[in-house]
Amino acid sequence: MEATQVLFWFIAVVTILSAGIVAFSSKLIHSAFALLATLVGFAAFYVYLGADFLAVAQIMIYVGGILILIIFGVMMTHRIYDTSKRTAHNSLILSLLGGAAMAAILGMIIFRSPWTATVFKTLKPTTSMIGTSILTNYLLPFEVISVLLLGALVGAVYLARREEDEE
Amino acid sequence: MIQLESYLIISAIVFVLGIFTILYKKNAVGILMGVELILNSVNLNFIAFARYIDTYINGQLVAIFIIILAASEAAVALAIILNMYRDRRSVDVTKMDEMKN
Amino acid sequence: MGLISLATFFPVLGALIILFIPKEKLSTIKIIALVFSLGSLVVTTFLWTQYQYGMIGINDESQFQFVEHLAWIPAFHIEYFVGVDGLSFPMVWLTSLLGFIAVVASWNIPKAQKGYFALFLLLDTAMIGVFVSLDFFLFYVFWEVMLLPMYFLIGIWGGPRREYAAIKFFLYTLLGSVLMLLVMLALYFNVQDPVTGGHTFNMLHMMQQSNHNSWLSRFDVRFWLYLALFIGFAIKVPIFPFHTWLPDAHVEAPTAISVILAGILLKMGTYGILRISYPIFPDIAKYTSYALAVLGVINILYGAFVAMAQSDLKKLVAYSSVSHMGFVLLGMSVFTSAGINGAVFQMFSHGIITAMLFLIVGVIYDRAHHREINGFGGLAVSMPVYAGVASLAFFAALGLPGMTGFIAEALVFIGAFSVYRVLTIIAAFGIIVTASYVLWTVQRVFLGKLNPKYESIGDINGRELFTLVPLGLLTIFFGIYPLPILNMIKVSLNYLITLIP
Amino acid sequence: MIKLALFIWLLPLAAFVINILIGKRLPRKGDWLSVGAIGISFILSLIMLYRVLVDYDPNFLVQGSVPWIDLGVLKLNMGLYLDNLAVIIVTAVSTVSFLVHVYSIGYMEGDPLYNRFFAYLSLFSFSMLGLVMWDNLFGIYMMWELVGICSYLLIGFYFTKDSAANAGKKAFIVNRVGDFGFLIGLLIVISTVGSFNLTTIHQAVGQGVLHGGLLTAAGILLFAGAVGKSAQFPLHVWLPDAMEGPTPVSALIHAATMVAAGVYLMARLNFMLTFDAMLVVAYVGGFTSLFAATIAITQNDIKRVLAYSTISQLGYMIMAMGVGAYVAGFFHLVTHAMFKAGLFLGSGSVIHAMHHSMEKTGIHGDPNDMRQMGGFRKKMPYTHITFVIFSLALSGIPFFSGFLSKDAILGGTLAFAMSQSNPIHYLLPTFGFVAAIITAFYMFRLIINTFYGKPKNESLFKHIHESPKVMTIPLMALAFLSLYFIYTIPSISPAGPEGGWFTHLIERPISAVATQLGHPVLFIPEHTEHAAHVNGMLISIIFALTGILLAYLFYYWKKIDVEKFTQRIKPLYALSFNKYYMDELYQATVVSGLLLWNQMLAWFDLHVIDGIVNGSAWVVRNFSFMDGWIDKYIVDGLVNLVANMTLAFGKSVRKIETGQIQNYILGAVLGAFFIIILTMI
Repeated sequence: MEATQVLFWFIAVVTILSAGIVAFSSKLIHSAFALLATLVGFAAFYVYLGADFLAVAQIMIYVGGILILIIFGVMMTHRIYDTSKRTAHNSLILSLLGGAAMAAILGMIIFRSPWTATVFKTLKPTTSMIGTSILTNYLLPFEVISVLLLGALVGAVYLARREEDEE
Repeated sequence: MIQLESYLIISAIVFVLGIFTILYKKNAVGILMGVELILNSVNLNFIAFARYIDTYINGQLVAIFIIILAASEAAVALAIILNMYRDRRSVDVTKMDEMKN
Repeated sequence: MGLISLATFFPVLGALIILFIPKEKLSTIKIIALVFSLGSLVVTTFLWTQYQYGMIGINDESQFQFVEHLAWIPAFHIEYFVGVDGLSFPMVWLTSLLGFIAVVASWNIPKAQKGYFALFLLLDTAMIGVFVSLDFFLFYVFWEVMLLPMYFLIGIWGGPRREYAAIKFFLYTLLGSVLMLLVMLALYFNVQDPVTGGHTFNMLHMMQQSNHNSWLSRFDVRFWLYLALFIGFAIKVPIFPFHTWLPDAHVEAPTAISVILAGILLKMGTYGILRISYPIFPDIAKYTSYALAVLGVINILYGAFVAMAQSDLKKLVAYSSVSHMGFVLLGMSVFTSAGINGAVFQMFSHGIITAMLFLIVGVIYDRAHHREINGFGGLAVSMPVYAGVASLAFFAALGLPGMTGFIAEALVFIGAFSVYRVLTIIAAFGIIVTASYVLWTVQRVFLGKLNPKYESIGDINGRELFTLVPLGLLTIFFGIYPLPILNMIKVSLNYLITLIP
Repeated sequence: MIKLALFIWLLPLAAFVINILIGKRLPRKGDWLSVGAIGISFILSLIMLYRVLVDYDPNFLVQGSVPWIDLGVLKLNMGLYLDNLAVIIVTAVSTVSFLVHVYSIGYMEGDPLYNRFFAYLSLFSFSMLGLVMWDNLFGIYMMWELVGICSYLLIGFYFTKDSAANAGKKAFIVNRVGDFGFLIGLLIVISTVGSFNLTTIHQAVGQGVLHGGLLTAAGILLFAGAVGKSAQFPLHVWLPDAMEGPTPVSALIHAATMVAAGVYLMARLNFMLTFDAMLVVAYVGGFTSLFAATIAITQNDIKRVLAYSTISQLGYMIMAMGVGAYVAGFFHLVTHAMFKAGLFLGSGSVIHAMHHSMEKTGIHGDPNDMRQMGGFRKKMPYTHITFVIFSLALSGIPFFSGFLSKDAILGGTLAFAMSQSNPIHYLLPTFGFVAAIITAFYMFRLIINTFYGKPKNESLFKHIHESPKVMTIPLMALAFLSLYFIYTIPSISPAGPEGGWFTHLIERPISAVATQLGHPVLFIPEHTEHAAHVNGMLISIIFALTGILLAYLFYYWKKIDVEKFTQRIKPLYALSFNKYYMDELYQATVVSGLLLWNQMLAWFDLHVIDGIVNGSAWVVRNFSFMDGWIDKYIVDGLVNLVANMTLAFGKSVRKIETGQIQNYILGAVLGAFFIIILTMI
């Protein structure tokens, strides 16, 4: 085993474990911090897959943006002193059952499909390709998603804003 | 060399954990985290396929859009959650049943 | 983008800007509406100075002016094809003028000003669009776009029975639109583009009889298509017996909308017949001309008689429109130079005069909050300026020489008499009835003893005068010197009647 | 010449525009503007007349025109047509108009709408001058309508009085009835001749383009316009009511100028009247002259007497046009304009005095009522003398202008009757002569009642005084113009106008109809004409004197008791007093009929036409309602059966439906799992 592979599996284990913490932790704040680890792990996978731009984007958007948002969400919906309080959960058995079913489905698909890694590309920076693509072939989705983002932004601001006459 | 299947399995495990999170948590923020997990696992799949199967990087591009989508979704969802909390001092989704019946 | 498109779409640009202005900023909204409607007027006026009087238009693209011909939806041979000729230009100019006047007239609209002005500017664009389009599909699009703002403008800002009136207006005109749509599609599939050989929505191609296929050359087919199209337009004119939406819509609509409705929308019916029905189906036009003349005479007399029986001032003016549009119908049914020129001149003239009348009704309604003719009396004492302007408008309506209405009616009579002698004599009887109801109205409203209720009623104010005086000057100017309009329209119309076999 | 005419024509228009817009703010409310404008027009028209007199050519003609409407096929030019006829009538119009303007300064003083009155007068002068100068029928028609609207505005000048407003409306609408005929006549002309130009029409008719029955019809229809405007039977009803207007207006519009426009038109169109058309014209005119005169006898309103007298005199003129006494008819138009305007202004002077007196004494009443007057001779000497002069002129007493013209008409009528084989045409001179007696009678009845005898109302009488100079000077001017020699220069024979400038300059135009037919329309031998003229003159003098004598017998010497006499002929008296119930007849038939008809149509529109629309909506609605019933109870019945079963089942399983999305996701995942299992295995 090469060092890279060792590292890979190490990261994989860490990622999966932290994802497990996200899933099973009864304290929301723990989940949030575990999610951080998961997301960073994913960024690492992206590096392995030669997606340099995405790895950076992952860190910046997910870790720097979404996660912070989520943590804010946690903070604002729970008083500081009860962040450690156990949150109520649905039925563990049923949830596990659902998870298992999903696992079975995915497992079946993964192991039954004949994956042929047909292409093996040399690793090279993808940023310029991505840039070219979103301004050519992916221009329309790009524009649409921009508008969507804008809309979501405005919507979020509108929703989260306190009405003047409310309190 | 790391096999494609490795990524798929990791992704699948995270996906399953995401599903489990959604099913298990009552807390809206928790559910949101589950969704993020699912989206990330999907992203991983896309990027992996882009690396191993596609001749171009279409997977990466889709992943970019998903990330943006996730960001929007998180923003809106959190806004809704905040509103919800403000209204009833609780983020328990099982209690959100005004529109039932 | 050419000047015609600029004139057409300038108002809607204003509408878009208005959408982004908070509804509290009333004066900003109004000023934007004013500026953009004025802009359109400025552009069309500039076009008038550039207008080449000798060019014919009608069915030859090279004879149109300010043409813009672009592909729009090539898959269905739909083009963005606009241009003006002598038939359409007076209407375009009139539309932009009345659009501007109507904005001024709706300065004090009581509620939801933002939506009102945005819709109004959209309406303005659609109306100009109808008059400039030379592609049938484009024409239809503008025609439909016009309906919706109108529906809301009546339905939201109207009088007490506004919903009823708006629905009635909408359903009526929608029926017309549906018929028009059918004919449009029939033409689309049966007219061949001489250049490409495919289908076409180009009106000018449709006018070339050689482009019609054998199905479209059959007499019965042509007859029914003409009839369907005619009903579509007849509802708009409105021709008896399709006129009953008119009094309701007018009575309920706010003043400025009545102005537009009577000043522009009614003209679209006759414009459509002249622009589309006649050149495409000249043989059927000839075949049905007597019926059209009879309908015209019925309109003249029936409208006048019913107007006389009204006790609501606005309803009276509405029915007088029915009567006056009858002259247009009579004039265009005879295919003589004087008749058809008189008809189009009457369209222009009636646009101005009826606008004045509705503005005048609006002025008094704003002050007295009712329109019962018998509820007034002696207003000339307390509102002398208003009475003067109103008398001018009413005299114009009864066809006093020196004003446009007289020339139009005289031309129509001259044109019609050599063709349908008896009908014309019957129609000429209308001038007596018109004089009767106009003077009777003037007497009941302005003359006699002053109704003590209105002793301290305010005279017409500057803004209202500003809406009325330009129109009054125009009727007098073109009534004394009609050549600018007649020179413009005669070339096109004299050619149009040569198309009729 | 054309420029001169344009100035004459347009100056009053300028005065109107300025006055209507800013008249109120001008010093003296802008009266000087209107008076000045018409004054200059008056002087210019005198210059024009002078030129014509210097020329002394019966065929004098100046024309000039500009294109106005040009449709390629149809060309309408607008231009002036200045022949002797036009020049003389322009002078007459501007003279009377100027004098009336001056008079109005005094009469209308203090009126709140003073400036508007002058503005309207200016507009009227403009329209009237245009009417008589234009070279085409279309232009004449336009001005015809414009004078109509001026008349409307001025009759309704005291618009707060309902009667005035009604009178204005009535005048315009009745005129419109005549104009309807005029318009149809115009249409016949344009559709055959293709032009409205008088010269062109003359040529075209001469060439036979317009001929036969259509020509007669055109003539009669155009005459219909004249019937309306000149208040001939049966459209005369508006003129007496028009006396609601201020008196200067009555003088200018409803006596001297506008009402004479119909006569002017008939003079202009004399060339295209066929014999049948002429008969119609003559009989309408003749009948009207007698008819109106009989009404004038019994009226008590001073202005109404004059109004009916005007109708009667207009009938004379029209009759003259019809019997071919063209020159006489036109001559009477001019002389009548002077003395009738004078009469009205004189009566205005009386009314003015009465009005002021009533204001001072506080007596409420009708200032026009003769029964309140009497003995004004001493208090109003100038008014009295001029009034008598005008009356003598009107009655046709030698040495006054009316004698010349009226005589010529009666002579012409008699000549016509004598030249025709059918004796029934003697009716026409009979109408004329009887009307002449009555005219003299009612005029002197008026004078005696007003100026002579004892004052009937002492308190009013005390405050009566002569009108200011600005009012009496126009009266004197008009009185001067009512003297015979004005019209007979260079001859000074009082016996007739022959040899005078007037008859030299005005000649009957060559009849285009005669050119077309190849023989005269109306042949009156020279000797017949002469004989008729001499006889006519003698008879009319005798008749006029008889009339005056009768008036003195009745009212001055009171040899015959008026009361008893009227009692004896009560039905006739009532008929005359109530104007033959014409107004009531029209009210009951035409007006009520029209209103009823309108109401019916409005009902029809609201209930039938709109009813069909709403009815179809109702049908659709009810159809859908019925459809809905079927749907509800039959189709839906089956469905409900199924639904009820489902419902029962659903009730048992609904507990699964928690509303929790997480439960659904679980279900979805498990479901997917089973599907995958099933497909994979």
